[in-house]
Amino acid sequence: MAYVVQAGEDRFKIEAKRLEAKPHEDIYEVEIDGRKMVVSIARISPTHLSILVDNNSYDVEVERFGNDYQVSIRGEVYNFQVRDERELVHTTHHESGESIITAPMPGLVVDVVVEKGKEVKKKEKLLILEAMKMQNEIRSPRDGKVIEIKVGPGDSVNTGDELLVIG
Amino acid sequence: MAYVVQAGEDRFKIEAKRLEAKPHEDIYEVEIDGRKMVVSIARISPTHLSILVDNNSYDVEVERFGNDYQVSIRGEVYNFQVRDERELVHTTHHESGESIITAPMPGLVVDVVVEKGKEVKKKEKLLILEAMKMQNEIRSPRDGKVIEIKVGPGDSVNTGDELLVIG
Amino acid sequence: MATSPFRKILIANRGEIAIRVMRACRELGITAVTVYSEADRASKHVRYADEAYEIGPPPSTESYLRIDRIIDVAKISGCQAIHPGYGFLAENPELPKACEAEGIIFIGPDSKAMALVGDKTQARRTVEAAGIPIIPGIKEPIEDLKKASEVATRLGYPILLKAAGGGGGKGMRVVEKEEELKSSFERAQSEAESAFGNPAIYIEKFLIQPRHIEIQILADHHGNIIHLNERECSIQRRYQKLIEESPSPIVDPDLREKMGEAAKRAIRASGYTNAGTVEFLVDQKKNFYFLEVNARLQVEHPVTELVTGVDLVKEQIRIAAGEPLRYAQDDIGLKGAAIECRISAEDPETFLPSTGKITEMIEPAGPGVRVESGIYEGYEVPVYYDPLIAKVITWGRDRKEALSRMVRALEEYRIKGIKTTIPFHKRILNYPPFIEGNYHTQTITEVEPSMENHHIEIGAVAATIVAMAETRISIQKARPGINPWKLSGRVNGLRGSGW
Amino acid sequence: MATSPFRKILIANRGEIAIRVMRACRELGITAVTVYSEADRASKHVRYADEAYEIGPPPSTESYLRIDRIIDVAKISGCQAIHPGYGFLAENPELPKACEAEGIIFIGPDSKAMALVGDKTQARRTVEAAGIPIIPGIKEPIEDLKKASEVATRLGYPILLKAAGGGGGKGMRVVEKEEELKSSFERAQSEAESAFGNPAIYIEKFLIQPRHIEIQILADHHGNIIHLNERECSIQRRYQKLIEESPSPIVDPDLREKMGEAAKRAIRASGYTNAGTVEFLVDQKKNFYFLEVNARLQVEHPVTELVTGVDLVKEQIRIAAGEPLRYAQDDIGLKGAAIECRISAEDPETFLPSTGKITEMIEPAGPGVRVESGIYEGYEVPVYYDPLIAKVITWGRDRKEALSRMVRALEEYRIKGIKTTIPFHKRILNYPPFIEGNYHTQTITEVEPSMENHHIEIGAVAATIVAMAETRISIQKARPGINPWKLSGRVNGLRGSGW
Repeated sequence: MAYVVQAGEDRFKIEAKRLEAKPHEDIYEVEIDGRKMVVSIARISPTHLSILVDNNSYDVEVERFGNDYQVSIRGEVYNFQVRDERELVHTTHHESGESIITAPMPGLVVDVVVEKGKEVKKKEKLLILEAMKMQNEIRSPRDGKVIEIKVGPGDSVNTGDELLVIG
Repeated sequence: MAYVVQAGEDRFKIEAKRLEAKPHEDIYEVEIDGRKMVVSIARISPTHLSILVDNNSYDVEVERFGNDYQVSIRGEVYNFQVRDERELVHTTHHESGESIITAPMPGLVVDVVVEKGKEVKKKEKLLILEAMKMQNEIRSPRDGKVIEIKVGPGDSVNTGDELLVIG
Repeated sequence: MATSPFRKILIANRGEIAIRVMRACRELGITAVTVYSEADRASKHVRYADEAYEIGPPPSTESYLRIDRIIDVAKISGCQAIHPGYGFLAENPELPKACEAEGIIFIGPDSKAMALVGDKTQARRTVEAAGIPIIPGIKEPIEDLKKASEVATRLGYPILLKAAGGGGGKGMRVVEKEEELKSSFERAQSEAESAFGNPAIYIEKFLIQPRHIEIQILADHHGNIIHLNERECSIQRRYQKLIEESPSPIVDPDLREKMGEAAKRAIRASGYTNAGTVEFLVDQKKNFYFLEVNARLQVEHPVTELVTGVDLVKEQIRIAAGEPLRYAQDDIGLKGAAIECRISAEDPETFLPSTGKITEMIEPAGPGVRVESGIYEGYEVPVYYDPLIAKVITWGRDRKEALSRMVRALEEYRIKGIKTTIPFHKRILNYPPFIEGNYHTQTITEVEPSMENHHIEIGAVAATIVAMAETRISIQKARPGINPWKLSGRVNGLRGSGW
Repeated sequence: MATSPFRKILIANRGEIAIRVMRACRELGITAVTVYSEADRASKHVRYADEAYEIGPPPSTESYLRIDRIIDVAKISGCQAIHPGYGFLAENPELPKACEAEGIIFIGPDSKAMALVGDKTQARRTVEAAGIPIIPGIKEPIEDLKKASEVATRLGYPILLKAAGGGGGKGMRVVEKEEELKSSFERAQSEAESAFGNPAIYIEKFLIQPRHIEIQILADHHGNIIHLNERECSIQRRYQKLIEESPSPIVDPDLREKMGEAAKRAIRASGYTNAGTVEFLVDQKKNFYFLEVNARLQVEHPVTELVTGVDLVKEQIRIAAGEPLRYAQDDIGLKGAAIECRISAEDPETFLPSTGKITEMIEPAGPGVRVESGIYEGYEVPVYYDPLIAKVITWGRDRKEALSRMVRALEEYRIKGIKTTIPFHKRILNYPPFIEGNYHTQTITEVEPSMENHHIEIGAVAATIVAMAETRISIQKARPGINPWKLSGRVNGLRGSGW
């Protein structure tokens, strides 16, 4: 089974097969965009890997945030989407025209700056959420129109609660 | 159910009852040798407790080594045996006259200093075990006689392997 | 092991600074008492304390800002003194006033000096009278937009809006032109109100690309005042300091001497005692202007500790106990260089707060690295308080060594489960003007998102390996009703292409 | 960020010292290559390195002591230099010899100087000729009991047996009287054989309650030699150092100057370059006697780094690259005081090794604390190597502050899953003669097991609470076939009396 792994414009097709399990490491054959390499993985924890490739050593942390995998190597951080190649075929056909803006953290809605029906530009301010003593501006991820506003000033929201819908 | 908790000559009879479970703490009523106190427990991990008693704060680590519970508080270390009060009644009747000396760590037997049948004193040297580049002397825990020798020079042993029996 | 003038101290704070103060107490043999909100029962400061008292619900207005409850705890627990840390009540003169009324020693200035320096208008007037240059601006707090507009027009844009009631960058806004004034003024008022309970704002001329440089002071009750060199804190975002260092790359011994003397004069004129910081802006011609006095221990105090060897918290405690300063000005050296990065629970791209549980954590260590943190593996970062969760401070024989150690330390620091600003700090540390010491308070806006992707392929492989393992586990978990033999077959099938 | 004379270095070691050296490499911008045995694939030094090469099975004779394989790795990976750390091959002149043959730079003395100082008999002769006092004793290694007995009788008991082939306390024994000589001599020979492959022993007069004080040296290839003050290492068990500090409580500036000059003479007479340590014994009248030269970085080098601000590993690398010393003797200050505790995976009462998996770990931090460790949460401490797993080093403005910080740091350090010597160190730190600085190489035998039990009741309660929870869990786990409703009833029943 191959995976499509994407971070921004970088996209890799990756297939990994375990060749051998030793006491302190697993040996994989990894094919990345058609190139094969042998990779040694020592699991420091399920999401913390020590990787050796051609004797190059990488101490790699992986975190899952929803469908994204955030990977840290020596202070460099990547956000990857990892999808089963077959799954990918499905989802690309289902793209909806609406974006649901959700709360990135728990907080208090201080102000909703836009009204329903307003045309907004990408990065335009939508509402202000207070959390950790700071007022944080929630901006539009794209150009579009405000289709629905689900919260009002004074509302407390949790991470993931829906705030507005941009169409 | 009461427990008998013992460290050397200190022995406590302890009974604990959970009164309340809050989001960040559990409140217990603890009776120790007849005195009652209210104890707040926050579990940092299953074996790492933050304890508040009368507003005194203790950050306590508990480790289980076999039947012993090793407890560390601010660099003080206690080794407790914790036994169900009922269980205690049984075991005290079953004390055997033999002590089995087991390997405290994995290593290589370098020398057995005693022979079978020899009378030994408490703290007398029994054998030499090499581990972590050091030669370690295994000594008798009591006065007695060497009843059986289960290993010889050159043997590799693991933690808990039986070395000798003193009767 | 050590003797101290106090037997027992209350630390009225939380997080890394509470632990910092408690560490000093332990080293001095003082019993450390602390307070906590309902959200903080399992917080590190409660675990570190000798005694801990719950003082109310999670919002700080109902707990850490409740002077009445804090005074009660001090009395019940028999504390002789209160250390406020920074933030919360640290610059609220009502706390020292309440202490004075109850015969408890406040570890900081007295209420009168704190009120004076906390009132920025009055503070400016006082230091201006002592002959110290101040930034052109008005000397009155403003609550009214019309007045604000007049003053701004007179000074000429750009101007700066600041909360009159407190510091720390909250409520601060630059206004580039007249059209922006209304919304900025209102936002600043609202933030000032929410942070300090006081919507008053004051306005000053905004200097172009200035540097923020401050002088650390210690002043005892016997009239002795010394300074402990400068710290440069020009790396700021929205007027929140992010990186601080000592010495400043642009301060030479002559300027240090002049600024140090000015700071001491400001402190003397204000009748201020204990540790304090005099903040200046320095323009491109190295003219310096008095900004304000921070009447407390600063977040960035460790950089001064590393280059002077003085433990500022212990000196605060000794001063509060009435001891004369143990150091004369000549005893204060300046050895090597130190730098601090403030690590916040924020997304490093958007700076939105990131709360949640810390699932794994490895802190940096080794030569020249100091970590001050209030977190641990398993800790839930709460939504109620400041997002600052840790500070990394490095020392080097020279600035270059301190910086290279900081990069190394940031690479070592791993905090999982929440997002932090570590990647952002690494970008600044690699930004050539910063490396050259050639930066100012606006520098941060120039730093581009990182384009580093040396390791992207390895990262993609790691993500794949972990995703494969998770797929397997979730298939196992999701099908409890399945015949185990069949499940085993499925898992083995997957195993063929993964873990 | 930094430039360096080398592009790539091989670190031929493991554990905390390998990481220490790699940290210096990172800060200097040097690629760090390391080697590992089959037991060490998941060890921290492999994860920290830029490149890592497996060199054989777990026993060090088949991996870390294999000069041929290490040289191969250096060549394959294109390393310009090899840093040996301490232990393993660090004092084996065959390694620098092999480097010399292959055109690889050895970060340490050349093979000739290392062989000279490594041969203790020859070393003594050399330094004695340079006018430095040595301990009465013979100048020949002994392999025969009869000869040993004659020499011991001539010197008079007590005498000391030492391995001629290496240092670090292995193979060392004091012999109090003739009757003990045979068994001690044989044991010493066997340990010497197993540790260094050389059973030769030498004998010297054993001084009563001496202090072990050593001088840190840096010597470049241009004839410059400086000393970096002394370290006192008198807290030893079986001749293994446990605690080291700088300055020594009994060394005054005059004695420091004299010992420093003697050490430099010894180094010059031996043709020695790079970092090295000259060990002395100091008797109760402050006479000092040359003991030996340690031809490597010492375990305890951080205490010198903290009081001088010099990064010894970086200086080693610069010296090896042929750079002249960057410091003159006058540039080396002595600021404050530093102390180190060596944390071993050993039972703190019996000193038997403790291996296993580290299940939880919290390292100390905050002001004045430095940690050097090679462990992590989840790490399996292997049985094959030295039990030293971590070092805690604290700095203070004076010795009292350094000691109080050490106690605080030891209280903060939590390592679970294995036993460590932390409680033992805490006992020494609380032992009055040690606190007063009035101690010697036998002091440790006087320290009583701790009688502290301030918190025994709380400890007993904690053990009970954890035991109760475990009982509940094990009942749940042990009965998979039981009707879940009944099981639930049982669990709730237990819950009534527990978690």
